[in-house]
Amino acid sequence: QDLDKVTIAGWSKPISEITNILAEPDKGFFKAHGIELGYVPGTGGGSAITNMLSGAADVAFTDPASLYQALDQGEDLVAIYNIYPQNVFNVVAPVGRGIETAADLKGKTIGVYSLNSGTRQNLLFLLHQVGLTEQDVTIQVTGLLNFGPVIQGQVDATAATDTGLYIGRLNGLGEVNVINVADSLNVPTDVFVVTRAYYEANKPILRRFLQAYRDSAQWMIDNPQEAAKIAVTRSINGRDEAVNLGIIELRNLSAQSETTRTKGLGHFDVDVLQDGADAFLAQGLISSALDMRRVVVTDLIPE
Amino acid sequence: MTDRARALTLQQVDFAYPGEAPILQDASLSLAQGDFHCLVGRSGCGKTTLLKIAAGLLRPTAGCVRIGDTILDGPSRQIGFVFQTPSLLDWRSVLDNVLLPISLHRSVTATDRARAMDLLALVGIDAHAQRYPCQMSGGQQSRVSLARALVTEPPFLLMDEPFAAVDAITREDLQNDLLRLTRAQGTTVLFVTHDIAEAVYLASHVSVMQSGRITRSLAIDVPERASGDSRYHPQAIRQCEEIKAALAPALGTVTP
Amino acid sequence: MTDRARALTLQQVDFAYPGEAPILQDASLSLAQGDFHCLVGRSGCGKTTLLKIAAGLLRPTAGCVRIGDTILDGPSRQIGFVFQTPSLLDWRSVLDNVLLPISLHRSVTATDRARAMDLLALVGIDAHAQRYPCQMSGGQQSRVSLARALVTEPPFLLMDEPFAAVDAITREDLQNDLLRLTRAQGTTVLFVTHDIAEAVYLASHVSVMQSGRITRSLAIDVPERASGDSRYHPQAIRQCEEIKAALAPALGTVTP
Amino acid sequence: MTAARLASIGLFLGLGLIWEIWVTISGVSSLLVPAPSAVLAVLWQGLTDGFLWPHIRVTFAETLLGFALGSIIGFAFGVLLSEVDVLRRVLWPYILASQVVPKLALGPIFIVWFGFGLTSIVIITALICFFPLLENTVTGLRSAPADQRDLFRMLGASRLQTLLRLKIPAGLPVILAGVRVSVVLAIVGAVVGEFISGGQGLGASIIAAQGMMDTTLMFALFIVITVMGMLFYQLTILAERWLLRRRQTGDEI
Amino acid sequence: MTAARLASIGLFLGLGLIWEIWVTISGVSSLLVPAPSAVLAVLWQGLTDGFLWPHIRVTFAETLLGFALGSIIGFAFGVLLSEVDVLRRVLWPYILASQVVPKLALGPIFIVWFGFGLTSIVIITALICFFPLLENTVTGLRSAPADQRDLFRMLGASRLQTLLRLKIPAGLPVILAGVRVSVVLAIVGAVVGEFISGGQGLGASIIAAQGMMDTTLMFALFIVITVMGMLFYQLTILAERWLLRRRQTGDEI
Ligand SMILES: Nc1ncnc2c1ncn2[C@@H]1O[C@H](COP(=O)(O)OP(=O)(O)OP(=O)(O)O)[C@@H](O)[C@H]1O
Ligand SMILES: Nc1ncnc2c1ncn2[C@@H]1O[C@H](COP(=O)(O)OP(=O)(O)OP(=O)(O)O)[C@@H](O)[C@H]1O
Ligand SMILES: Cc1ncc(C[n+]2csc(CCO)c2C)c(N)n1
Ligand SMILES: [Mg+2]
Ligand SMILES: [Mg+2]
Repeated sequence: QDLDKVTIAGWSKPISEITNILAEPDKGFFKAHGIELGYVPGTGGGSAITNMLSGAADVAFTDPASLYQALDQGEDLVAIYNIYPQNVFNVVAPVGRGIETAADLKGKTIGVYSLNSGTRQNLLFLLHQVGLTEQDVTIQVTGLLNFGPVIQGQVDATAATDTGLYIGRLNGLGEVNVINVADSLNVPTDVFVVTRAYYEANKPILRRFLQAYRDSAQWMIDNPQEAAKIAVTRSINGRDEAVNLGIIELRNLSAQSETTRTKGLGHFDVDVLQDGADAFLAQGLISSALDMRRVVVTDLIPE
Repeated sequence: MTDRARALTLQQVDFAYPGEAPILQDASLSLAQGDFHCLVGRSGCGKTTLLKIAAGLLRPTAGCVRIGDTILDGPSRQIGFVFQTPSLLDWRSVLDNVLLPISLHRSVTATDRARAMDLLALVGIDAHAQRYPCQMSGGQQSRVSLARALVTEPPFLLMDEPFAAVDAITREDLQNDLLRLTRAQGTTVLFVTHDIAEAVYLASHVSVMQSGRITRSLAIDVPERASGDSRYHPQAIRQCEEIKAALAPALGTVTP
Repeated sequence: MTDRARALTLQQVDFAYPGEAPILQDASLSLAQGDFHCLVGRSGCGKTTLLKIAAGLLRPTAGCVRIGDTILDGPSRQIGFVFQTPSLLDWRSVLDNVLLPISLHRSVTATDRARAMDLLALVGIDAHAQRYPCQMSGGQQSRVSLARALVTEPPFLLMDEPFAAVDAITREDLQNDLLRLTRAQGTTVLFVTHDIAEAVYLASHVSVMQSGRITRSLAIDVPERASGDSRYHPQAIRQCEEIKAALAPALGTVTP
Repeated sequence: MTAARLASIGLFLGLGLIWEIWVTISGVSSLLVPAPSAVLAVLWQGLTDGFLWPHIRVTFAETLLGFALGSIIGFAFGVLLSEVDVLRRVLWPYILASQVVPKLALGPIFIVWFGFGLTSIVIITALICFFPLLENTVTGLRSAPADQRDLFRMLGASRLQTLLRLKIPAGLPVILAGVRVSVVLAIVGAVVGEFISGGQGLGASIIAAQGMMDTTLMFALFIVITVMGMLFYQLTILAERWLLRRRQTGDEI
Repeated sequence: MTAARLASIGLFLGLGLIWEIWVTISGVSSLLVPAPSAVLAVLWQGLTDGFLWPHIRVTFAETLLGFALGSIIGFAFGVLLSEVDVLRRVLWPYILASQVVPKLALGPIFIVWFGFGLTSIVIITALICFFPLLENTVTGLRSAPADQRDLFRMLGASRLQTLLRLKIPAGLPVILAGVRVSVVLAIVGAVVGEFISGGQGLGASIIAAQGMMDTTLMFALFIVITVMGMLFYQLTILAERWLLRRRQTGDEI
């Protein structure tokens, strides 16, 4: 039987948190649905979309912020699957710096990975929810080792992710306050995005693809131990099985929400995505209003 | 090649570097085929410049150079040149340096190699053929460059003080060898030297240069040329004196 | 400085480049203060090597060099050296090249400058003092390097064919100037030349080198030295012949 | 000269035109490749409304300071390592390490050591640009001919004098080739430094534009950086011409 | 020689020891600076359990291919631009642009043109490493002395022959200095290329390790990259020694 090739443009290198994808040679979830899976690494959600647009991949594994930007630039894209409906971003400040809520961030210096990173975009969501803008804080690029400057006091707080915080804690990050973006505006972390043209032309394949992806996600939820073991060989950063397990469990949590528990893995809350777009518009990060109801298509998500 | 084609003529050549005082003025020379023409003149008078113009390396600001009937407008392979400095390639052995003029135009044969070795033997450094220039003494280097100019047997030879760095005995040998070779091949030679006796011994004509002009030209008529003794022939000594006298009233800047 | 201190002695000097045949063997020379010692020998016999050893530029493999009573173990500022090639710095004007030996040790004064200009006048290129070496003829360059060696008035002078590239007349002038200066300053000179007449005219002693050995040493005793005519003195001509004869039976590799 | 300049401008316009036409007919996404007309429009706007100038200023200053520091280090180490052979043998692994270890990954450590902002970026720039000058200095200092070295020994020149009066002047053309490479790498260094820790400057703006998926602005910034590179390069060429004005060049042939 | 090597190793051990002690007593977070002992342990493990080898192989191949391509381009363009003056005047802005435009930001365009994987990375590597060789080739080809150029003119040498038999050999020391810089930049290029589009290799692993805040592994990778750099550099030194075996060097003095 001939396999249909579907290539995912990832936002990252093949890291342990996407073990469900990387485990394909071992588990064959996609092959079982007649799909030959490809993966091209990226350097962020934006690169996932450009890699897809360039033809190097078919499906982008990307974040809503990048989706908004691409839509704003006039690309005709659709979101077909909600990979991580839970927002995993947060802001971390050592206890005693007087930062406990988002509003406390006013006037503070906050570290982000880089100017095009998820930490920055999601920090902006957070600030927007409490009526602050980029001008009310000082955003400082710190690189991926962002806890160093927090510990050293070079920044007051740092934007991070759940996995980043987890690893930080393993490495002796002291007592910290954590402000979760999810608590104020739970914009999904990542979604599958395709061009509308590809969507129209390849519905059957995409349907099988999403079926397979959901199987893999479900497997990782059900068998985190096994996934952690596979990550040791299949991922580029998974040398430590115990750490893999911690990360995989965090991703499993973020893959599930109220909505997915009722409707099934991959389903959207369109309203939250719309709120996120509106927040971006309000902050001038995009120039035109977006109608996410037109962008989110749910007909391919398996029941 | 006809005799006519092997004549070398400089017609009223002027030369100046841009923005500088003229170095050559109205310099004319005429060499028939087989002539051995010596050029003498005080240091800095323009001999090297004249030779480079005759070779096509420099372009005269006025006048022209002819090879036979054609005007020279660039370096010609018919002309062999021995530079005032040896100009050897450091990264090639002595033998390869001598073979360079051949190897630039065709692949080197065993005959060429043998010929180059013969020339090296002639100039007395065949034992050093596999050495590199930086391992040679000053005089040895200049002899290599001499062999290099001879290896293609060019119909014209321009030589800029080729024997200045060699000892008296080697020099006499080389003079005799050069005369023998150029006569056998009918080579037309323009030869710069500071040694007046050498000029008289070698040349059929000697021209005297002074401050960029050719002020005197003598035909040399010393009898029984081929014998080494002709150097001490009274006529030779007389002509030496004559040339020396012609050189003396230079617009010298040397204060004694 | 005492007379004794200005003596230069080479004692049974051997030299060979690593892994090569010896270049100098058992070469001894002894120059008293004020001696003008000429070294003649066929091209490649080891004259430059000997001079470099005497200067401390090369270290003998056996034997030693003494300045006065002290063994020389490196180049000494007491020694002025005229290299066989002019070795001028392209990026400095002629005048600055001449002043180099001074400017390396103290700041140049107006007096130094005047002295350098005098020397340039002496060698006949004061008009070109502001030019750069690449704008000079071969003979002019070698005269600049001569002026450079003289500018510090060193008690010792080692000169490697300094006049090889200049014409007969300039050469005679320079010979006379050099004699005058070195006598006035009591300079001890070791002078390499291929011109036997030059050696006899200039020297108090002439040594003949053959294949790395000093095979003959003559005291020169031509009367009425200071006059230019002494060149043609019968005694001078006789001594020339003698030296030539001493050179001739060299283990020559030159095939006539 | 004018012909070459004309050709250069013609080529630029020609390439731009071809590109514009290709973008128009192929309908390639502006996220991937923007239209030159759009790029120029953004560039013009950025220059006239003053948005670009502060960034240009910042990057310019970083490049200049980083190059100054880097060229001092490169030249000084080049001299040191070629004069003191033991130092070369001992230090070269560290020098190589400083080159091959990715600055992007070292960024956080720089920040810990030197803090945010100018200092870090200048040091990164220096670190990126010093190496070509070092290597060319080492090679250049070897280029004085043997007879001139003998001359300096005879004249009793000290090591320092031989260096200053002979080896450096003789090696100048080679050293200046290293400077040409270094000055270009200095711009690369400043931009990379801004990737790591800058909040301002052309490099930071590029990353920000990337985050906004504003490829058009990104290309406009590329043009600005290239023009800045041309400016710096041209300055070194002028300096070189002045320094080597007395040398013979191979240009006649 | 052995003394220098000993000193080098001694310095390495000494620095390591000081660092180890500092880490221990200052109690600095391993998030920032790992202990050398831990780094060596990870390195040893990575080498023995085979985890590092595939990455080393990938980066090695990319470096080698990228350097091969880059040095061909650098040398060829160096020759071309110094022989054809008009080309230099017309092309230099583009060459400068190729250097100063950050490769990191150009990622997507490379992917559009060259697809994913080896090709893209090799081309990025070539693009990063060709420039020093180009500049040094241009300078090196000028270094043949005027009298030798006159000689070749007299001998009726064609332009190509003058190039091959005179200018290139005469400029070889300078050209090889460019090669030394280029080979080091080739490693930088391969690592940067992997940052952009690699799923494997030492550069990709560094990014991954950084994402895991695994500074210990990151430093172990730095050591691997440095050793690889030393290997490549040492090979060029050996090649250089062989190519220049007949030249006088300034080493006697
Ligand atoms: N670096 C070297 N390595 C090996 N042999 C050398 C080296 N330099 C010179 N020689 C050899 O040593 C011998 C003596 O050389 P030297 O330069 O002393 O001769 P010279 O008497 O000055 O000759 P000339 O009159 O031609 O200048 C020559 O045969 C030469 O080939
Ligand atoms: N590149 C140059 N620029 C300006 N003047 C020059 C240049 N080259 C040579 N000259 C001058 O031209 C004149 C003639 O030089 P040329 O080399 O022809 O002399 P020459 O007769 O060969 O002298 P020598 O016997 O010393 O070799 C000299 O006065 C010299 O200073
Ligand atoms: C789990 C997870 N973690 C991080 C990112 C990265 N990311 C999130 S938003 C953003 C901004 C893109 O412009 C980037 C780079 C992701 N996609 N998914
Ligand atoms: Mg001349
Ligand atoms: Mg000699």
